[in-house]
This record gives sequence, structure tokens and C-alpha cells, in this order.
Amino acid sequence: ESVLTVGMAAADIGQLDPHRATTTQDKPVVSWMFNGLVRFKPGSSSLEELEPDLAESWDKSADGLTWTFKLRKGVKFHGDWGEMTADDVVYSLKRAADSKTSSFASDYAAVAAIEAVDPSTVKIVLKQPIPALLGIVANYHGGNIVSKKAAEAIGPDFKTKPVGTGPFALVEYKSNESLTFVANKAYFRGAPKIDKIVYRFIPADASRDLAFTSGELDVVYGRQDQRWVERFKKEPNVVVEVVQPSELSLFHLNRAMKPLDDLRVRQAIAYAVDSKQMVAFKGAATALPPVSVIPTGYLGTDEKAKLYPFDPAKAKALLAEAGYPNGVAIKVLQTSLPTMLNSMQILQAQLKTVGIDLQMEVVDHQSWHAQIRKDLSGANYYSAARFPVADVYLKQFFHSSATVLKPTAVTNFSHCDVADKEIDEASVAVDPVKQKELWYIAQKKIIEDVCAVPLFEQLQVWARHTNVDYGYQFKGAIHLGPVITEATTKK
Amino acid sequence: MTAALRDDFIPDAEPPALVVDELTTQIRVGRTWYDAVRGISFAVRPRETLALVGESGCGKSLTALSVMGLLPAGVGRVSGGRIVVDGVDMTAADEPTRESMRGDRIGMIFQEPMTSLNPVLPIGFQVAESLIQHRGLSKKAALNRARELLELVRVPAAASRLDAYPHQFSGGMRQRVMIALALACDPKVLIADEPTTALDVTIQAQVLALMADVQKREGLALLLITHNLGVVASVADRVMVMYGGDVVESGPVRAFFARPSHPYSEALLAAMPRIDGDTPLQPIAGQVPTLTQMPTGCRFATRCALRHDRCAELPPLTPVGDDPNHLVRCWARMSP
Amino acid sequence: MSAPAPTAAAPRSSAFGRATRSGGLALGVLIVVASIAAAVAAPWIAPFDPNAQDVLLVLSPPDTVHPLGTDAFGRDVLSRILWGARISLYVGFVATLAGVVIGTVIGVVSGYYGGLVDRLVVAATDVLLSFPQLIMGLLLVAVLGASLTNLIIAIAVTAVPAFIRMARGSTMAMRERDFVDACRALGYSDMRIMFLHVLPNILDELVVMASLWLATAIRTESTLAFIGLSVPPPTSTWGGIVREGFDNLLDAPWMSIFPSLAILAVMIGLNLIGDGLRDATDPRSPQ
Amino acid sequence: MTATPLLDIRDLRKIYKTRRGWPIPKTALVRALDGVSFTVGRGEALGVVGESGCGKSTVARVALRLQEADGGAVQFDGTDVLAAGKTDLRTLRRRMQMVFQDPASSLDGRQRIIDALGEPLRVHGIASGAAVKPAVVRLLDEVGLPPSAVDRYPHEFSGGQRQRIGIARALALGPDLIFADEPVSALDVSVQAQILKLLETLRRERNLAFVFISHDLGVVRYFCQRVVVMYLGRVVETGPVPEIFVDPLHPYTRLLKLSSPEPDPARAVAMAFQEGEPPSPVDPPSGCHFHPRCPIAVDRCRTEAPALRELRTGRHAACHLAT
Amino acid sequence: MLRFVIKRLILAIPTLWAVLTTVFVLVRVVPGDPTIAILGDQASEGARAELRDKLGLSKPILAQYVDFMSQILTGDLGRSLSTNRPIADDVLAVLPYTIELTLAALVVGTVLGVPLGVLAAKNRNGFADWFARIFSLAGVSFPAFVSGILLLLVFAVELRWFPVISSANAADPVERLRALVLPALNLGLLMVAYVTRVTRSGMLKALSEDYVRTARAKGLPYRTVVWRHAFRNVLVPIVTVVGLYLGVLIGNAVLTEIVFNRPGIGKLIVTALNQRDYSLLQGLMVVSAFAIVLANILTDLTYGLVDPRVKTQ
Ligand SMILES: Nc1ncnc2c1ncn2[C@@H]1O[C@H](COP(=O)(O)OP(=O)(O)OP(=O)(O)O)[C@@H](O)[C@H]1O
Ligand SMILES: Nc1ncnc2c1ncn2[C@@H]1O[C@H](COP(=O)(O)OP(=O)(O)OP(=O)(O)O)[C@@H](O)[C@H]1O
Ligand SMILES: [Mg+2]
Ligand SMILES: [Mg+2]
Repeated sequence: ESVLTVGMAAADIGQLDPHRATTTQDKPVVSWMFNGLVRFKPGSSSLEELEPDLAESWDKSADGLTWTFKLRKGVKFHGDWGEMTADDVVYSLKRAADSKTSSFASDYAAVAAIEAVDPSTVKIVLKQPIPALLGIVANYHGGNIVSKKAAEAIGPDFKTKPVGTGPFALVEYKSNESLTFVANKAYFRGAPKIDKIVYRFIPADASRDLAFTSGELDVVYGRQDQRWVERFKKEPNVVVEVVQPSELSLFHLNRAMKPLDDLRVRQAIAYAVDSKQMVAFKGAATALPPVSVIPTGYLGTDEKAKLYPFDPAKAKALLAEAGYPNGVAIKVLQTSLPTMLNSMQILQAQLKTVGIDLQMEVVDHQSWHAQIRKDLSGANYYSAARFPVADVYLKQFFHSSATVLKPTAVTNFSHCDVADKEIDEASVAVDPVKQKELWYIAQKKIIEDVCAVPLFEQLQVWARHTNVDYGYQFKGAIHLGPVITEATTKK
Repeated sequence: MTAALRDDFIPDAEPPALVVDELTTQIRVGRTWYDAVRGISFAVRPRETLALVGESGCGKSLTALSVMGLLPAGVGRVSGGRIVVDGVDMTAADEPTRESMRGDRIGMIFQEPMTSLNPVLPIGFQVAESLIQHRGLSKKAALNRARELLELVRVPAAASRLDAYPHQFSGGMRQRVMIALALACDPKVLIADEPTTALDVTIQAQVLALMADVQKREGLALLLITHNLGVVASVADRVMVMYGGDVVESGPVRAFFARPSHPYSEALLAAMPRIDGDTPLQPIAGQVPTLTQMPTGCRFATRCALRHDRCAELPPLTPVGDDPNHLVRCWARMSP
Repeated sequence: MSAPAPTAAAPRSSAFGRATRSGGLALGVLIVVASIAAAVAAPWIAPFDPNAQDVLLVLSPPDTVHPLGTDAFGRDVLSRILWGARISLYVGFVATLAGVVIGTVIGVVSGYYGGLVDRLVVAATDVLLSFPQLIMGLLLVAVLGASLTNLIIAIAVTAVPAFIRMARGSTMAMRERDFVDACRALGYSDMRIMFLHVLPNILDELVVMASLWLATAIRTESTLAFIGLSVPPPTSTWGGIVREGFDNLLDAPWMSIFPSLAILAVMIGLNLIGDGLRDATDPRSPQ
Repeated sequence: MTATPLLDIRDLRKIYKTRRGWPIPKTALVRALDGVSFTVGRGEALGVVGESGCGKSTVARVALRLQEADGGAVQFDGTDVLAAGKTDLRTLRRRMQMVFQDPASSLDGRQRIIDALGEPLRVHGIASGAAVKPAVVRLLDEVGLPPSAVDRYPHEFSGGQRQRIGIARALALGPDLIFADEPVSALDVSVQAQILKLLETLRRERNLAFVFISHDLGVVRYFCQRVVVMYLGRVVETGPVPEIFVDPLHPYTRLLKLSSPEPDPARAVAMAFQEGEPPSPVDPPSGCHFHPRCPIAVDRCRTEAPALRELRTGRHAACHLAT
Repeated sequence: MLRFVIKRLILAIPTLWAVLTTVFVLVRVVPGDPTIAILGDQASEGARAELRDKLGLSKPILAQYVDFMSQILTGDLGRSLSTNRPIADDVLAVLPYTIELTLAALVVGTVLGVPLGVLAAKNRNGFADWFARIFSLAGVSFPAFVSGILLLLVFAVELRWFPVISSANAADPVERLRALVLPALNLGLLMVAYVTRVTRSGMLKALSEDYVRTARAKGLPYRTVVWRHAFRNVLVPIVTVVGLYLGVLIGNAVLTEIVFNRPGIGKLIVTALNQRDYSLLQGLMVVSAFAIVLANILTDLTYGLVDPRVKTQ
């Protein structure tokens, strides 16, 4: 029996329901259990490299509003939940578009209708053409196809008893401890070579590292840290893989609160931040300088956006101009999560040199999440990866509808509204070139208004023992972790 | 030989079971050692009761502990003299030998009946323990013997009380258990350090009667430490008065009470209120000097009405009148 | 009537004598005083600014310049430990003091009066003690937020029931003593008896326990720091340093080990004081 | 005995509840005082004798309101002590004081003598400020301690000296009556004599009345004019000294006398072994409490508790058989 | 005995009620709610509000309290807000681990602490005394997460005597025991110092008691005097400390559980707190408070075994 043991840096799973799963620890396992109509090529995080998954082929109408997917036949759900049909696909996508059952409903705002044409054909009608429709039916977030029968029968428990079509099926969930998956022998791409996966939650970094070193783990989530990478690169029989996508760390400045309501103060901060030094602290192996206010590599990211250069003198001058020649204090709420707290400490030291005193109030992670959404923080460090289209990032972080305290609020902590027009127009733009242009303008405006200061980007780090072969080149991980497929082997 | 054997008065020459000869015991205060017991000598024969009396702190308990070899380590030490128990020289013996003597040939009863028994062990076992230790008896046999001993000291329903714990016994009963415990291995010498001071008079009478009874029956040599002259008068054969670590007077009970010769002995008797007789009380002025401030000569001199220059020198023990058994240590009371 | 002079006091202040003779108390006091002195003098004796980051020095092992190495931000660990002592000792002292004062007052009153008051107090301490201590601290810091004051409150709250119990027990034992009855017979008010007579007599025991609690409090800070709830950065505390060290334990063990040793030293110091005081207040102790 | 006694205790009852047992504690009732009555006149020393645990201390504690009574009455100079309110009690306490058995534990070890003796003066407004020290020195002088004692702590004194301090403290408020709870039993014979003489002087000079608790008949005989003999929470005999000891009426008094050794080998008490244990107050014997140890007990003693009867003038005993 | 336990349990009800109420109030005062944990950080405010309604979290606090209490009264701990699993299941799944770890740590603490304490008392102020005191303190000075890793580094990674992940092979009893050793040692070290102290001071006191002198007067060898006579009397304070630590260990197990990756009540409480899973947190607090109540009962029962004075009237 070949058992693959994966160590994850978390205390417990977040959500196993694919339409709810958003945390780093949830996403990889969802990818092992579910399929979409199309899929990201294993080992890739690029929207350009989507390939057929449950759908064998697809067409789109000339106006780009109607898409028809031809489904693969004979695909079985895990257990006794029968064959996957168009009904399941329709059910799943509708479920993903409904905010009561899904966290990704907004991704489907442009979808007008989803219908089963026949048991193996699904039609999606759009209100307006969207650039990345394939993206939202891919094996990611809302695109994951669940069993209608199972979801309806299991009800609220579905989040601990998910049923999909993927190469592995969940058999056991021990809270705070592990998830166990067994191979789905009837997987449509063929029976997996790995018999079982044990996904262990080991929140303490050192323990996880030791378990990996001692051979109790085959694959381990790595720390996004230079020293970690170097240490394990030195070990024999270990392969360290640093992969896309990156998470962008942004310092959102609350434009509704003093003193950051003053553009000059915001600009001073932008000038005071030394991204290069940040990257140096984090280590070149895992960190990159930011390119824009959205992560690099997304569809629509302006890779050459004009960011403020590091210029402490200018920062000081601006502060003085704004009426703070002796410096200024900003009260911020900060989560106690060590990695985020650490980055914040570097930022704190950098700002200190120009006389900006970042006064942190450290609270536990949930309190922080709650309080920053109540607009209680003067500025806000937030690090995130999103679906790799500029639209999502821009809408969630910089569109006024996402501003905190509004019912439609998501994560716009800065009360940014300078690029609403461009963002809205871009999302309905039919012409990809025009669309890209709008996105670039949006980024420019946001940067200029300093809604947020980009700090650095951080790549995902995973390590495996050499006897594990994923079956593909692990270069990108849209699921934030390796996809274990039917081809993965352990010798 | 020594002073110890000179005060011999019992005609039949049974050898003494306990001989203490020129015992000096020191106590450490700070870094200095002080003589707390200063060259005292006595002997106790089988069936005989020697009472050691004196005010609190005069060295009675230290004498007893020296004999037992139980002086607190690092604080007390025997610095001179000889202690012979049943023919064994305790001062010369090593610790294992002393261990084997204790509880076997010499037993001791302590003052506090409430705290001298181990609260968490059954009475029967505590009595039996030394039998197991010294006689190698099995636990069962030892307990059997313990029952007999408890019967001997008249613990009612002894058999059913072997499993009882000390807290279930009254003070008087506990003291009787202590007696049984000390008698377990038929010792030759029994030291009782204020065995009844903590008890009520009626219970005191009970315990003393019992001790006397057992002593005569088993032929024990009894060293009874007390400061109650009434008790002495009632149970002792001979009496020895200590003051500040010195023996100041010793003699047969009748002779002593008839003619207390040391000023301290006199004062002691005069300070004791009596049930009958209306002699006025005569308190002794002043206090026992502390160990660190002992006068070099006669230690009672500071409080003595008969004090004169010679008292700066320690007087020897000399017979009172023509009684060779009644000795006193006082320049003023020496026979001319 | 004889009027004997009081005996010139024999070995004076014997409790002090007993305490100093063992040497432990002296050593303990030395260690603790040295720690406090180091904390107070941190601004002058710390070789570096505790918050000065240096990207070139990240996690460099101990050497002559940084005798205890540097941390993940290239900050000097020795300087951070020295500065951290200020917060850690302060938190420990203040939290313990608060716990002792509150717990003692409640405990003395409860033990002195007995009855219904007492039963309510006992019930309340039972409730407090039914919360696992760490969890209690966690909840409290979560409720109040992480700050120096709240940290102190969280630690003090866990100390209160312990001191209530102990003060209550000692007070009840004191009540058995004749001098309390003597005070009552003299018509003193209850307040006077509780706080001018009972309290001074149980103080030594409380001090012993407080010295031990102080050690626990310093350690609790490190535990709360592990869960991320301590004084906000960049302020350094021993617990905070250990915690940051923990993230790099396999790369830079010195970061965790040195502050742990500092905690150990203070613990030893305080325990020696505790034992010394215990020995000193036990009149039966030999020597 | 005077016509209006200073202290009049009538049918005093006190029941202690003790909870013991494991795992479920049971409540046991200890009848510490089971209807105790006696009177004390002005300037009179009344001895209270009896076995350990018979309730001697409890009488004092209840009469001083250190503990609340469960029944009966205590009149002090015409005032009902048991019903006294807070302010009345304060005045009463100035007039009734107590000297404790253990001089070491009855003094606050952390108070200098000046404070130990000065505090009651200050609390009761008898002296304040600079007047305190001379008052304390006077008190010390009265008990035979030098003025230099004021700055010392209790542990720097010997047992006898400490007891003098305890007495001085009791005297501080100028009482009319002192309960002395075994004030000399922790002391050596020679020191004991000093204290007894001191108390005797005070009694005469200040016309102080004493309730003098002791178990030493010799001491009681020396110090007291009348004696109350208690056994297990009840008074079994009362009478004047020395008659009560010369010719005890109750068998328990007789046993007490027999057991008290005299420092005279000629009159050595016959230390005959007395069977019987002092009975437990939790579960007292029926009838006359003394009957299990009584050599002359008859059937009636086992069932009927004898009342205290006046058998001679001024002499009472609670025994069916005494005449 | 049974009556006693039942009686004590009944007496504990007000305590448990107060604990529950306190927890109820505390978790609602803590900022944050479970919706982010459930919906993720991309969920809109509207979606979260909807979920709050669904979970009954927008009801008035008093109504929530009544709901909660009436549910508890039916003996039902309810379901987890985030996983919707019955809380009783989650608790039962980890309870054996917690019990096992706590008891093992208790044994470690006692087995190390008691002899050290006796040794220290016997050689007062000697070398052994100093060694025992400092060694025992070292155990408490290193925070559990540091000492845990050090233990792992030495015994699991270098020597490979024990596994790193304690819950790896829970089915095999031998493996399970092997996995228990290091965590138990790590947690147990926490109490060694205190047990040593209490034993030492208890022994010092006991050794100066009159009954020890009596035992010596019987001619017993010193060893026997120490262990049979003195030590027996120190059992009461030791039991008190050990009983007290039962509660302390339950509360402090969380760090050890995290480092050794063991499931357990402590870790679950922290997770529940982190996810604001109110119902799970409440359920767990009932369980842990109940465990402490049981520990107290057990301690009281043990007194009867070690001290005859307690047992009889
Ligand atoms: N452990 C000790 N440490 C210091 N001094 C001691 C110790 N034991 C006895 N002493 C001193 O030795 C002297 C004699 O003490 P000892 O106990 O023999 O007196 P005692 O006659 O038995 O008195 P008591 O009637 O009070 O029992 C006293 O001055 C006492 O203070
Ligand atoms: N606080 C108390 N709680 C319960 N029982 C008590 C209490 N105080 C005294 N007793 C009991 O009441 C009885 C009488 O006690 P009291 O102290 O009055 O006796 P006593 O005659 O003074 O004895 P002693 O001579 O030993 O001092 C005893 O059996 C005692 O155990
Ligand atoms: Mg003695
Ligand atoms: Mg009494």
C-alpha cells in the first residue's frame, strides 16, 4: 500500500465544501477530490493553460454570451453517488452562484442562466461577455462540480462529507488532526497509483519540519522563508519547490481616517517603504518585489506599473508639508499570526526612520478579521492571492462597493473609490485589449492615490522527498499546493 | 571509680543498666559550641527509678537524647564522657550499633503524646515495628505481640484497636501506647521525658501508675524526667536536680524531700503551691541564664540568696551531712 | 515583687539568622536584584538599540559583537533580552502584586468572617479555578486585547483565586490563635484585627508564595506570547523573544534558549528566595 | 459571696457543631456547656477546675462574647451581656478582660510591646499621642517589667515575662473582672509562683475579680476563694476553698484530689490505676456523666442526671449519693 | 462513596453553570464571529449577515442565552457552528488523548518530583539539594513549546526512539504508548518543580516532627524512618499538589498538543476560539470544567486513602 503523507501548516481544515473552501489548507485537498468542467494543468497556475476536465469540449456563440459544454461520459462520483450528469453540473454551478451556499457567488454575477441541454450537455448564458469564463468553470473555487444527490441528501454535513469526482475521496476527518483520502479506483483518468493520502495538520513549524526530516511526512508545506528553503535544499533526498502564484502583501491605508485622509501622508508612506529591503529580509528565494497593487501574473496586471520609489527624504518632506514635521502616529490593528506580524515589524521599522510611528494593537486573528471589517484600523496589512484575473482583486480590494461597513463589503479597507469607473467598465468590456487598458488605468489611479502600498510578493513553498513524484513539473499551484493526481507516485 | 558509682545505695549489687559518666553535651549557637550539659554522672539499676528534675531548659532532655544518641545532627553533640547501656558503651559505638540498641535495649517515651505517634500508621504496626526490626519477627507475630503489649498497658479491646490510628485515641491512651512501644523489645533501660506533663492530673495518675507497675514487673531501669516534684515524690526512688546543665543535688527521695540542701532545690519546693498546707509561695527571683551567658562557676549564683565570692568557682558534689548517697553542689551547704 | 530584667535577647532576629545562614536566600536575592538592576540599566548597558533591524545580520549566530546572536530581523538578542527584562519583570511584579493584593484582601475577609460571605467567595474561586488557567488567560486577552495592562490583568486574574485560597486558609488558621481572640476581647474593630493583626502574621507565607507566583507569571507571559498575545512589537519581552525564536528554532536555537535561560535564572532566584523565606519562617528548622 | 454578684452566669449552654468524616462529613454536636451556672463577686477569685475538654475555656469565651451562647444568661454588673449591642459590648469589654493560657500565641508576634499595650488605650480613647507611652510604662511597672521593655518584641521575652505582658494588656482597660484561662499552666514552677503572686497582688490592690481556670488544684487552692468543678460541660461541685479540697463531696472532685501528687514522699498519692477514659463530649454518657468512672455509681446514676444541690452552706454538688 | 461522588457532582452544578455563563458572556464580548471562519475572507458583508441570522447569532443576547441553556439542560452539547458536527462526537474523539496525556504527565511529574524532593530534604543545602532544585526548575523555565522541540530534536530526530507526530499510529497500542512518552515528559516537567518543592518542604517539616524522633528511638534505619514515617505524612500535600495540577495540566496541555501534534481538548479549545465556534467552545469548556471538578473529587477521595485522619471520625 502506498500512503502519501502531507504535512500542512494549520490547526485544522477550514472548509471542505469546495464552494466554501478559501484557506490555504483547504484548497489543495479540494483539488484532489473535485473536478471542474476544465482544469488548470497540474503544476500550473496559468489561465492560459486550461485543459478539458469533465467537459470534453466546448463552444461559445459569436457574441460570446452562450457557452455549451459537452460532458465526458461515465464519470462516477465517489462512493455510491452514481454517475456525473449535466444535472450535477447545473446544480453545482447554480450552487456556486448562490451566496447562501457559496463564497464565490460574485464571480458568477455575469451568468444569466445555466441549463442542462441533455444529460451530457450544459449551456451557460451570460448577461455580458466576461474575459475568463473558463476560469470560473475550472476546477477552482466555484467551478468544482459536486454531486447533486449527495449535496441534497447530506445537507449541512456536506462540508465534512464532500462528494466529488476527483482521484481521491475523503474517508475520514479527525478534527485538529488529519484528513484521510483513499484512491478513487474508478477515476475517469485511471486508478491513482497512490492508495491513500494522509493530510496532517501540524501548525507548529518546527514540529512539521522535524516530522518531515524524520521521514514521517513525504510532502510538507514550507515556510515562505529564505532560511527554510536553504536548510532543506541542503538535505539529501529533499526537493524544495518554490511556485506561483504569489501572495501580494498590501498595506491598505484608511483614507477615511486621520491622518491618512491626507494624500501627502499616504504618499509619504509609499516613499518610505523599501520593498527591496523587505524582499531581502524575506529572502530572494521566496519573495519578489511587487509590480503593482495586484499580484504579478494575473490577467490584467500591469507588470510595469509606476510605483513610488524608496525615497525617505521625500517622505519626510511630504510629512512636513502635511503638517507633521515631527512625525505622525498611526494606530493599526494587527493579527497575532506570526508571519504577518513579522512583516509588519519590518514595515514598522522602515516607517519609523521617516518619523511614522506605527502603533500596533495586536489581537487574535479572528478579532482582527472582525475589527478591520468594522473600519477600526488606521491602516491594514493584508496578504492575499485571488483568482488570477485583475478584476477579482480590484473589485474586492479597491472598488467602493467592497468598502468595509457596506452590506456589499468585502475587503476594501482603504475606502478606495478612485477607479470604480474603470473597474466596472473593464468587467463588461468585450475587447480584451480595451479591457486591459482599463485595468491598467485603474491600477495607476489606485497607486497614485495610494489606496494601498504594495510591499512584496511571496511565493508558495513546498518540499517533498525525492521518492515522491507528482507526475508533472510542479511550477505553479493555483490550489496553493501540489495537486495529487492519478499519476502521482511514491517509491 | 567515678562519681557515677559512688552514689550507689541499693544494697544488692545488681550492676546498673545505665551508667552515665561525666557526660558533657554541647549545643551550637551560631558558630560556637556551648556546654549545655556539663559533666553529669549517674547510674540507674534495674527496678530503680531515677527522677531528673529541674526548670525548663536546664538540660534534662539533652541528657536523655545524648543517652539515646538522638541529638539533633549538626546542632548537638556529646563532647565528653561515657554512656554505658546494658554493658555497651554508646559513646564509643558506631551508628549501626546504636541503632540496634535503640528500641531494643533502651527505650524512650516522649513528652508530647499528641505528636509522638505517627498519625498515618496504625497503632498496632507502630508498636510491632521495633519487634520486626530487632527481633526479626514476622509482621503477624509482631502484631500478636503488640496486642499483648497493648493489653499490658491496659488499652481496652486491644485486639480490635491494632488497626486504629493515633487520632482515634485520647491523650492518655496515646501515652500508654508510647509505653507499650518503648517496652516492645523488653529493654533494660527506659527513659521517660516528661511523660505526663501534657496530661490531666487524673490521666497523669493513670499513666504513672501504669509505668511504675510495668517497671517493677519487667525489672526496668527507669530514668524519669520531670519538673513536677509531686510526681517525683510519688514515684521515684532517687532524685537528681539539674540546674543550667549541672547536677546540683542528688539523693534518695526521702532524704531529698526531708532535707533539700541546694538553695535551688529549696526554692523549687517553696515555689510549688500545694493542695493542703498553706505555706506561702516563694517564687525564685530571676531566670535561668541563657546558654550563651552561663556563669562559669556555680550557675545558680546569679539568683542565689547564699551567693558569695567562692561561687565564681564550680563547687564539687559533696555529701550532705553524713549521708553518702545525698550529694549537693554548693559551697555554702558543704559539710565542713 | 521581683522585677527581672528582660533577657538580653539571645541570638537576635532568629528568623533572619536562619534565613541568611543557608546561603540560598542571599544567592536568590542576589540573582533577582541583579536581574532587576540589569533591567533598569538596560538603556545604558545594552550594546545595541533593541529595535535596530539589520538585514545583513539576520539570524547570525553568537559571536563577539553579538554575544547572544541576532534574531530574524537582525536585532541584537542580548540587547533585546536586557530590554525585555524590563517588561517581563514589570509584568511579573505588577501582575503578582495585583493578584496578591486583591486575593489577599478577599481571602482575609472571607476567612475571617466565614459564613455566607465565605461560602460565596469559595464558590467564586471554584469557578475561577475551573477554568484551565491558560485558557482563562487566552480568553481574557482576547476579550481585552493585547496590551501591557491587559496582559497584567490576564495574569493577575489567574493569580487571584490562588491567593484567595491561601490567604483564607492562613486567616482561618490565625483565627484559632489566641491573639485574635485577645484583640476581640479588647474591643478592636474587625477591620483593625484583619488588617493590622491577622494580615501581618500571614504576610510571610504570602510573600513566599508570591515569590513563586512571580516566576509563574513571567512564564505565563511567554506562554501567552506563544499564542501571539503579548505586548505589541517592537517592544521586546522574554516571552516574545522566545516566541520569535520558536519560529526559527531549527535555524537559530540561541534565540529561544538564551531568554529561556534568563527565565530560568530568575526562577531559580525567586525559588531560592521562596525556600529561604520558608526556611526562615519555620522556627523548627534545624541550625 | 456578695448579695449582688459582679458576674452571674445562669444555665449557660453552648453547642459546637463539628463536621467530620470522609467522604461525606457528618455533623456532630459537641455539648461544650450543658447548663452551667455560677456567680462571681467583686474582688473574688473563683477557680474553675476540670478535665481537659470539659468546657472551662468555653465558659470564658462565651461570657466574653468571643463566641455566641446557645442558651442561658450572663449578667455582668446588672447588664445582660448576651443581649448587648455593639456599643454596650465595647463598654463591657473595658470591664471584662481575659488572660490566655499560652502567652506566646496570645500576643501578636509582630507588635512591639508599646503597641501591644498602647493599642487598646488608643482604641478606647483612654490615652493618645504622647500620653500613651507613660501609660504603658505604668502598666509594665504594675506587672513588674522595666520601662525598657516597651521597644521589644514578644519573642524577646521569656515565657513568664510574656505572661506578664498578657496580664498588663488585660489590665490596660481597667477591668473589674478578668477571666484567666490557665494563665500559669505553660510556665515553670518558679515562674508560675511569680505570676501567681502578681495576680494575687493585683486582685487585692485593684479589687479585681477573677475567674481563674486551671486544672492544677494546688494553684487553685493557693489563689482562689471559691471553686467550681466542671465535668463534661456541667458543674458537678462548687464550694469555698479550702473545704472543697479537704472534704470533696463529689466523687470526681475526690478523684481529682487523689490524683494530684504532693511534693512529699510521706504523703505520696497512691498512684492506683484508675480504669476509664474521659468520655467524649460528642457522645456523653447518659445520666450522670461521671458514672462510667465513678467507683460508687449506682443504677440511678446511669439514667438520671443529678441536679446541683446545696449540701452544706455555700457548698453544692451534683451527685445522687453525696450527702 | 458513590453517594459522595453524586453529592459532589450535584454541588458542582452551580459552579458549572457559572463557568458556562462566564464563557457564554466572554465569547460574545470577544470581537469577531464565526462567519469569516465559515465563509472565508472573500465573503461579502451581506452573506455574513445572512449566515449570522441562520446561526441565530443576531438574536438578542438573552434569547441566545436561553436557547443555549435550555439545550444544555437537555444534555445536548449541540453542534459545531463551523463543521456542524455534534460537539459530543468531537469531544469524545479527543477526550481519550487528553486523559491519556494528562494522566501520563501526572505520573511523570510525580515520579520525577517526589524523589527529587525527598533527596533534597535529606541532604538539605547539600549538593543533592541544589541539584534537585535547579533541575526541577529548568523544567518550568523553558516554555513548553521550546522544551518540546528540544525533546523532539534529541529523542525523535536524532535518536529516533519516538515518533515526531504523536498521533501517527493511534491504532497500535505499543505505538500509541511510544507516542505518549515525549509529550507526557514535556507536560510533566511543568509540575516537577512544584512537586519537588512541596515534597522538600513537607519532608523537612516531617523530619523534624516528634514521631520521627520516636521512630528513630525505635532503632529503625534512617532510610526506613525517611520513607515509612516521614514520607507517608507528606503524601497529603503531595496529593493536593498533584490534584491541583490535574487542572493545571488540562489547561496547559494545549502547547504540548500543538508541538507534538496530538489531538486534545486544549487544542480544540484554541481552534474553537480561533474560529469563534461558540457552540464548540462552550461545549469544550463544560467538559474541561467538569474534568476539573472530577479532579477535585478524586483528590478529596484520595485524601481518605493517604491520611487516616480524614477517613475516620
Ligand atoms: N535543637 C536545639 N537547638 C538549640 N538549642 C537547643 C536545642 N535543644 C536544646 N537546646 C538548648 O539546650 C538547653 C537545654 O535544653 P533541654 O531541652 O535539654 O532542656 P530541658 O531541661 O529538657 O527543658 P524542658 O523542661 O523545657 O524540656 C536549653 O538552653 C536549650 O535552649
Ligand atoms: N471551636 C470549636 N469547635 C468545635 N468544638 C469545640 C470548639 N472549641 C471547643 N470545642 C469542644 O468543646 C469542648 C470544650 O472545650 P473547651 O476548650 O472549653 O475545654 P477546656 O475545658 O478549656 O479544655 P482544656 O483544658 O483542654 O483547655 C471540647 O470537647 C472541645 O473539643
Ligand atoms: Mg525537655
Ligand atoms: Mg481550655
